[in-house]
Amino acid sequence: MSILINKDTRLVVQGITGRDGSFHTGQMIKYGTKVVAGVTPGKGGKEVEGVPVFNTVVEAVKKTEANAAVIFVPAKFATGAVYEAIDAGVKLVVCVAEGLPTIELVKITAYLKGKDCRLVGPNSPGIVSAGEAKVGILPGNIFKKGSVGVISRSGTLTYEIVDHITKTGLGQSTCIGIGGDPIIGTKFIDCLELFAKDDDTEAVVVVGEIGGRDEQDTAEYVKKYFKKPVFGFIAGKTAPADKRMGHAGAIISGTSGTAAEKVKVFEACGIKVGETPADVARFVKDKLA
Amino acid sequence: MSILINKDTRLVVQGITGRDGSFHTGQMIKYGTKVVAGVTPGKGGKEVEGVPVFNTVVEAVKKTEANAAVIFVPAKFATGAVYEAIDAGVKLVVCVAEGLPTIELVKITAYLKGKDCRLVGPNSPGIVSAGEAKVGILPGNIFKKGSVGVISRSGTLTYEIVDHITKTGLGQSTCIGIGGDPIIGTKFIDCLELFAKDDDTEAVVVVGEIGGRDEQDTAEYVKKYFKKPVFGFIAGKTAPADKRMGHAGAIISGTSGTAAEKVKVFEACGIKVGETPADVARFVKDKLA
Amino acid sequence: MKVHEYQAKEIFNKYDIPTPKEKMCVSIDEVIAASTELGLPCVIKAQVHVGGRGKAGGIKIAKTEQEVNEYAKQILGMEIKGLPVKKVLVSQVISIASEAYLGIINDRTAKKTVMMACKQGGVEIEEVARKKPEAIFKVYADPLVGFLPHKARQIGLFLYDDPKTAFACAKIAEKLYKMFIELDSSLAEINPLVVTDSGELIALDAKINFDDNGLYRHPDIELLRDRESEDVNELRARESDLSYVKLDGNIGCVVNGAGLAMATMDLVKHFGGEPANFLDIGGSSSPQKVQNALEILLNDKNVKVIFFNIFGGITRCDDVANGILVAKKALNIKQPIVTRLTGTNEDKAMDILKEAGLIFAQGMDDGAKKAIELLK
Amino acid sequence: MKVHEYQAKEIFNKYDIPTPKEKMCVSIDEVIAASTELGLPCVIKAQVHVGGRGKAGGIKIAKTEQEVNEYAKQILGMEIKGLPVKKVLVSQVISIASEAYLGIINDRTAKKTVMMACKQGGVEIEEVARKKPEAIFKVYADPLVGFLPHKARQIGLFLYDDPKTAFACAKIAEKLYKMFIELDSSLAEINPLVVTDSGELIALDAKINFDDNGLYRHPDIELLRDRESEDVNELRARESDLSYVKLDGNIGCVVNGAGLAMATMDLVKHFGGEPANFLDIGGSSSPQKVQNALEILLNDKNVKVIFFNIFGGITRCDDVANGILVAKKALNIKQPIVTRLTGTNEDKAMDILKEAGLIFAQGMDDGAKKAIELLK
Repeated sequence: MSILINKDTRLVVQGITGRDGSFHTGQMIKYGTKVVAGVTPGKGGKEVEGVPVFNTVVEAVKKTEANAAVIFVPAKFATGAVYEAIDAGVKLVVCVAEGLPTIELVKITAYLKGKDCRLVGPNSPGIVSAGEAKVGILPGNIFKKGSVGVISRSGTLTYEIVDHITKTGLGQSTCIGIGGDPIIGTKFIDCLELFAKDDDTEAVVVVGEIGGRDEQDTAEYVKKYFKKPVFGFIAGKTAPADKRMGHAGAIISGTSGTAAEKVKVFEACGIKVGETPADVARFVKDKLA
Repeated sequence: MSILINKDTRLVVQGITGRDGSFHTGQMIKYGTKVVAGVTPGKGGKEVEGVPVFNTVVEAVKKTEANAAVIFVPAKFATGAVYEAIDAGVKLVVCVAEGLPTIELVKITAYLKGKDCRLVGPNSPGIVSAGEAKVGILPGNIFKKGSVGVISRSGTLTYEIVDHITKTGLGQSTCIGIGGDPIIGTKFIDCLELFAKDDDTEAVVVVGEIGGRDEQDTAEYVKKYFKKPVFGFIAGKTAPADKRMGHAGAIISGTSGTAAEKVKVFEACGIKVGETPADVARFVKDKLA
Repeated sequence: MKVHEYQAKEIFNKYDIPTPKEKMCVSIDEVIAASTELGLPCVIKAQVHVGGRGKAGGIKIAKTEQEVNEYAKQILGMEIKGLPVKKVLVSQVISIASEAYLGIINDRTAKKTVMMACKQGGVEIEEVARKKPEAIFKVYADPLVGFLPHKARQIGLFLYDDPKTAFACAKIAEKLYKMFIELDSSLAEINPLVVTDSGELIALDAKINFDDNGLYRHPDIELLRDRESEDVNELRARESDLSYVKLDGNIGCVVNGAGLAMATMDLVKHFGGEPANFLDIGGSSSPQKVQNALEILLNDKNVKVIFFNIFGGITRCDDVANGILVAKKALNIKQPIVTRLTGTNEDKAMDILKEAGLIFAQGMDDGAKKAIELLK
Repeated sequence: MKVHEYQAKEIFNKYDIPTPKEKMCVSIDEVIAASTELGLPCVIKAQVHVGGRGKAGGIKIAKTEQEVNEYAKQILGMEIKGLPVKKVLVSQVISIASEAYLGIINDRTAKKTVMMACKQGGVEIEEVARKKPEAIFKVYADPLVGFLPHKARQIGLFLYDDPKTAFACAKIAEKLYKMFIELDSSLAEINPLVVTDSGELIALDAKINFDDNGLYRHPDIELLRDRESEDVNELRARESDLSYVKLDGNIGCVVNGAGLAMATMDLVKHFGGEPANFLDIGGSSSPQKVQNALEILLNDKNVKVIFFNIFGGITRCDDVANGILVAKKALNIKQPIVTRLTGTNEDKAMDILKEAGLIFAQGMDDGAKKAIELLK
């Protein structure tokens, strides 16, 4: 088992004819993902990596029964692409595209209310259910099928931690890059709710960073409701206040959102925090060994 | 029994200090309605007809446990008043105010989705549950407690028909003026669904008019689902095409929405239509006698 | 509220929706000047607030200067369904490769704004909706997010196979929606939307109606109202906060409430009479309002009998009675007046009217019958 | 993106939110002229993009001409937290009856826009939120309908007992929301919102930050950027599509990805070193980008060692390697370079770099340790 995506996921790639879209379509297929359709308005009828391209997501879904979408389009069109995917009726939308204005996420959140559709991202590196499927840009080769769930606000830092986990000999059930923006579709807690029900997941690693208070909320949730062991990592201990550290969401305002506070709350809620990525992998290994 | 309102309805009057608001507050109290609060921003602390006035509906609801609101405010403020009532958590909002732009009703409809709140109107003369409570401007004296439900897009035409029913010796369970605007919160079918479950209602009179196709939809609903006898009246047989007959919704566009077509569909679905208001009352009397 | 085609096109242009090169003209000289500027052949189109102007001879294509002169004279000054043509639109002739329909309304049943497209242009969309509904492609907007680009693209791809034309159409659809919402429109229509021989999309005809309830937010739109082309009595009624529609009969009806006013007309007809009008004096009527109503009513020389049908609720019967008394004197009304006044303060009303020489009715059936009887 | 107080107030004024009479000045002469125009006493406020300017002596009230001269000289040219003050705002002195706080942000947790009000003005709202959350009244907007009038009235009535003042405040709250949404703001704040002795509401200080992701829709806002008052390296980084923040250490870090870049800084610190910067070269990095990154990095004279930490995914290690080679030569880099390159095309990268005289690391721990070691 795994969460969010698996062997049966039928993926439509929005922006498939773009540079990133076509490259990663190839990578995803290589990993074993069922990429059933691509969409680029005006390019309907073409093929990319053997995948048929449609003009609209509605048409792609109708013709191929796609049930998930991944978005590789320029920022300016990404909001529209999210709505197009939602309206076409897919159950999962992974927005790899970044640069969406925050207020658009407020609207998208309201729009999703009551609909049977989950958004991951924006600014998400994607999802990998090890050995099953990958959606997005995470490098497939670092993953190994196993029992550790990984949830992260970051991209390459996730690779680093996943790589360490794999090198300990353990593997991953599903790894989700939830994205580094202030407002995102799927948060840590949403993923934990799914991992709670996934029998293949024995432990979860939460990779947080400065900014906001999602890590604090997550820690309290873990303490109250989550039965499996959770380990944490928080990036940005040396980050100065009031400066945006790359990610739009990674900014310490006033006294809230510091790494120190997040680490404190994690520890207080029973989530062991690694000082280094290697530490985290070691903690998991020790626990599950 | 009755539908929508009864002896336990706790009403807040929005715009209570206005000319219409204060007059009808008196009339509603006289009929036996529990008017527990009034709202006019800036007039908090005053009293109207012995009813305490608050600055906001939220405060009124908190202090008086009002569960229904009626709106008597100028058109320009009526949309805002509807949202204020919804946000305050009342279960029923009767908008007597008229002149709301149609697009605002599109928005209000979307806003109400998923909320436990019903809007009646705008441009509704109100609701009377005979012998229990009246909300709005319908004259109380023409009603008599009984078993006939009345639903109408009109105001005074409803009085006329109610009066005829009363004069036959029958009475009414609940009478709802749903309002004459193109888009309204509660339609004929919504009321029929409630009447279906109301044991005290033995027959229903549907008073329609030209414009739109609500009467047609209603007739088909009655044929399929509604078990109690239904009688109809359609105003506007002599109305010319493409002219708005008072009500914003009463306009025949092209060939649809004519009285002739509505009467035809009513009859085809087993709803006997009166040529005159007196006819309708007579039909009901004959059936229930 | 309706505006003329030339006004609609000015609004469309503000929203960057392309229309043909055109000039609105009010005289033959102006038409000649416009045709010279735009080149021959040109189209001359009557600007009136009724449909069917083509059938009525209000649209002509002039190929020569002589024809321009001739048709301008013909159309300027003609009457279409009783409305005099005071303005014409002179337009370049577009070479048309294909015609389609694009329109937008607030759907009463779905309670949503809906865009409608049809591959046939120049059609009566309601007619198509009734006879061949599958020919209309409908896309609903969501008020939270508006009319999304992908929905506009769906519209475009429905109408046109060529993606370039389809996406140009999508842009127009988005603009049409923006205009519709921002201006509190009740109908915005491009009919036909044409592809020219050179592959461009253009709104050959444009129509926009406005939601009367939204006009208070658009004083600039209110200014577009062509008072000259409206029925003078309907105009006066609106200014007096009354609602009046003229019909062809001879029994003038004065009623409170739109539904009851319609039912009263129907009842007159039912018993064999002919109603002269729809007239709703509304909710809280003052004596002055009653007087205004009678003045408007009596501008119609066909009115031989007046029938008051009032069911008092907010409307007080004594107010109406006072209005009748004053008006009867002030306007020197000779026509017989049948009154049916019931509800709030009906006793007071009877006291006021008992010496006034009116005919009293018991109920509206009785009133209608008495009014008809008086004509015999 | 941040703008100065004087710019924020110009924007507030466009939205009809009242602010004091003020003049932005860049010289002592301008300050003197402004103080003459506005009258004495007047307030002179430094315009810099950092908080705490009051404590740093950047805000003074001048009561005499002499003081105007003196304070203008003092403030213009001073440095606050390393940023030179090149502009001051000269403002009339307002007689204050009461102070409050009004602000608006997008709430990350609720995923909604939220208006916050507090009866104390001039406070640090995050501080209040932490210590006394019940003192903050929050009202959430719904994106479908915006910030509704009744919610604005609730805000007003929370802050003020007098309905007149409360509803005037409600109007300001509605305007603040409109501004926030229309301009893709990430924070709009009136702190303090004051009631003057004459009972008027006025935004004594105004702040507005903008969502960087929304700036593409607001070219006019982008023009407000005060390039002079920004760190030149951060500015250059942004122009090269890099993300750079200067720190106080001596180990320059070049990393792909924001999270990994932070983790790299943290790791350097963890093993006893001091990171010189945050530097994210982003996803698909070209050799040119690497060269730009190194140029920016080396403008910081504190940098004694350079640590490349690259986990290739989209980023290709050979691209990075090529960038290092070219830059090392072009910029004549003397500092030792520790490289940890793993992932996509790492073998190719090693081939490219094997002769380049770099120090290679196995994993980031090893890299950080080696970088620190080199400083000893």
